[in-house]
Amino acid sequence: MLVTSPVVELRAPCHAEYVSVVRLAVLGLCGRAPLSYDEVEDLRLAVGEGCASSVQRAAEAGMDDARLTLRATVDESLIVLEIEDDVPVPPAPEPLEQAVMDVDFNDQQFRVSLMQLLVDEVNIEGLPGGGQCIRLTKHCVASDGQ
Amino acid sequence: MLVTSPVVELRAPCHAEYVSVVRLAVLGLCGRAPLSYDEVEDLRLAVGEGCASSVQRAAEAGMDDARLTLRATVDESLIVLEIEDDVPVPPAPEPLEQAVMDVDFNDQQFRVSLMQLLVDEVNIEGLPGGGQCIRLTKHCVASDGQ
Amino acid sequence: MDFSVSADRRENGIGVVTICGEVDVYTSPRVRSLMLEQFDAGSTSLIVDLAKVDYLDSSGLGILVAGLKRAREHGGEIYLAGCKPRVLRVLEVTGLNRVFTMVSSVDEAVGKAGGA
Amino acid sequence: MDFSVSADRRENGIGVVTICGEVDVYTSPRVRSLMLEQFDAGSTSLIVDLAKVDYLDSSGLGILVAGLKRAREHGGEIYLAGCKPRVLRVLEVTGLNRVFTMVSSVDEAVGKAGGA
Ligand SMILES: Nc1ncnc2c1ncn2[C@@H]1O[C@H](COP(=O)(O)OP(=O)(O)O)[C@@H](O)[C@H]1O
Ligand SMILES: Nc1ncnc2c1ncn2[C@@H]1O[C@H](COP(=O)(O)OP(=O)(O)O)[C@@H](O)[C@H]1O
Repeated sequence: MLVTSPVVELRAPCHAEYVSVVRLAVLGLCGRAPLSYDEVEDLRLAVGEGCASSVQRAAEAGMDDARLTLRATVDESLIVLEIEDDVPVPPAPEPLEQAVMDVDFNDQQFRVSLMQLLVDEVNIEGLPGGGQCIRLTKHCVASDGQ
Repeated sequence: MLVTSPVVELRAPCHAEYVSVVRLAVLGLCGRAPLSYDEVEDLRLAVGEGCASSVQRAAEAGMDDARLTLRATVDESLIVLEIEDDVPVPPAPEPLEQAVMDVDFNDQQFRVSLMQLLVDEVNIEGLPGGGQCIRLTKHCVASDGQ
Repeated sequence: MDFSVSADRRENGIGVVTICGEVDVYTSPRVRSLMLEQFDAGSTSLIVDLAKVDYLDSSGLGILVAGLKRAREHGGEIYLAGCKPRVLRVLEVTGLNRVFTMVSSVDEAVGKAGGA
Repeated sequence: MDFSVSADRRENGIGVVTICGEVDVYTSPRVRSLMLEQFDAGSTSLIVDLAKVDYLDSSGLGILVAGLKRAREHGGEIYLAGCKPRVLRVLEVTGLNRVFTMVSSVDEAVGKAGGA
């Protein structure tokens, strides 16, 4: 989908405490893009959800040494943010032990829905060597929603 | 000097506009270390100087595709921040065309002095493949200055 | 960058949990502990003071919703006080602003709660 | 994150350069341009309003010092107005707080400069 090479890459341990570092980097990266304050904050929230999703999968897999990578391509008209981890994706979605609530807010699907509400496109794919990549796309031209 | 492996790594184009992204990441990284507000800000400034030094060398070398890497190891007692670039280091310091001022504030040596005033240790070494690495070390224990 | 949560109880037994900073996957467990502590201490309703919260992610939402569920099971309520625009945004986008009782301040919530 | 510089001139011909945001290797060229514009427009002295600057690196220092040199060559002065603690810190650490004329506000500088 993209031909441009990623301009900024941030690698960190796939632990909850590093998610705020990733979010701050997004703030720095998008701060100069032609986006409103709210659009930048939406991106920051979407990236936070993507990272939280990786962190949760790493914790569930008991993977202490998992790594998280943010890859960002930011230009005048398009922002692509990829959140990648190396946590093996379980073969089938695990049954939720709790079906009491309408929505489980720690459910990965809920995070995905939230990301979809915040950016223009969300793509999730498994990586050949295990792990997962969430790609968030945001178009910068105002009122160009899709 | 260090045995721990770098925990966070940020790669960006070696251009002036990305220095603020690196500084924000440092804020995120050091925000939870046992440091005062002023100590964190000093580190942020020191890293900014290190990056500016790389950016200036890349600009002087006309290297548009140069890359900048921040590597950070942060623990309870020690913060090590490495700023690395791939800009070939000129064999000998180039003569400054302007010797009118006592200090040239764009002079790399001035940036180094400033970094030395802001952190506990500054090490600069040329890399085998060309490029340069500035290593900034800050001890977290209060009044343990050296 | 600094995050803190504190809790105290009002005369009528309602618990007040005050949060400062960003509520995310790292910090939300601390919010959860304090909410549970307040329930365990006998509060059926809680006021969560979000006036100093700029960021709330789905981890935080999950904990608030879990709290709401627990409160309502015991005839109580969760009041979200003083939400800033960004926090309101997350609540609106998820429709949760219609699920919680939104109030402008802790005092308004105390008034509404009466002898909760 | 937003950076801006603007300039205007007071009655007595002194130029005022107002900066908001972080002055670093990326933004400092814009400060330099506006300072030069003011000199070219005939100001011999400049007031640099730093009240909304949180960050100033050696690139910014270099431009201020270059401006000071140019101002003094023509019998003028550079006033640094309203420096916040972090900016003061950089000036102190480099000893430049003793080289510039430090004032608390633009108005104080205007008063000091008189008919500059
Ligand atoms: N993150 C969450 N998202 C949605 N529901 C949750 C979450 N955490 C807990 N719950 C649900 O909310 C209810 C209250 O949870 P909890 O506060 O742990 O109290 P308890 O374990 O005493 O019932 C439980 O039924 C639980 O299943
Ligand atoms: N970053 C800098 N650090 C130190 N001195 C500088 C810097 N930039 C310019 N100078 C010096 O300050 C003086 C004024 O520079 P400038 O404002 O470019 O005016 P001009 O070129 O008209 O003399 C010059 O002598 C120049 O060598």
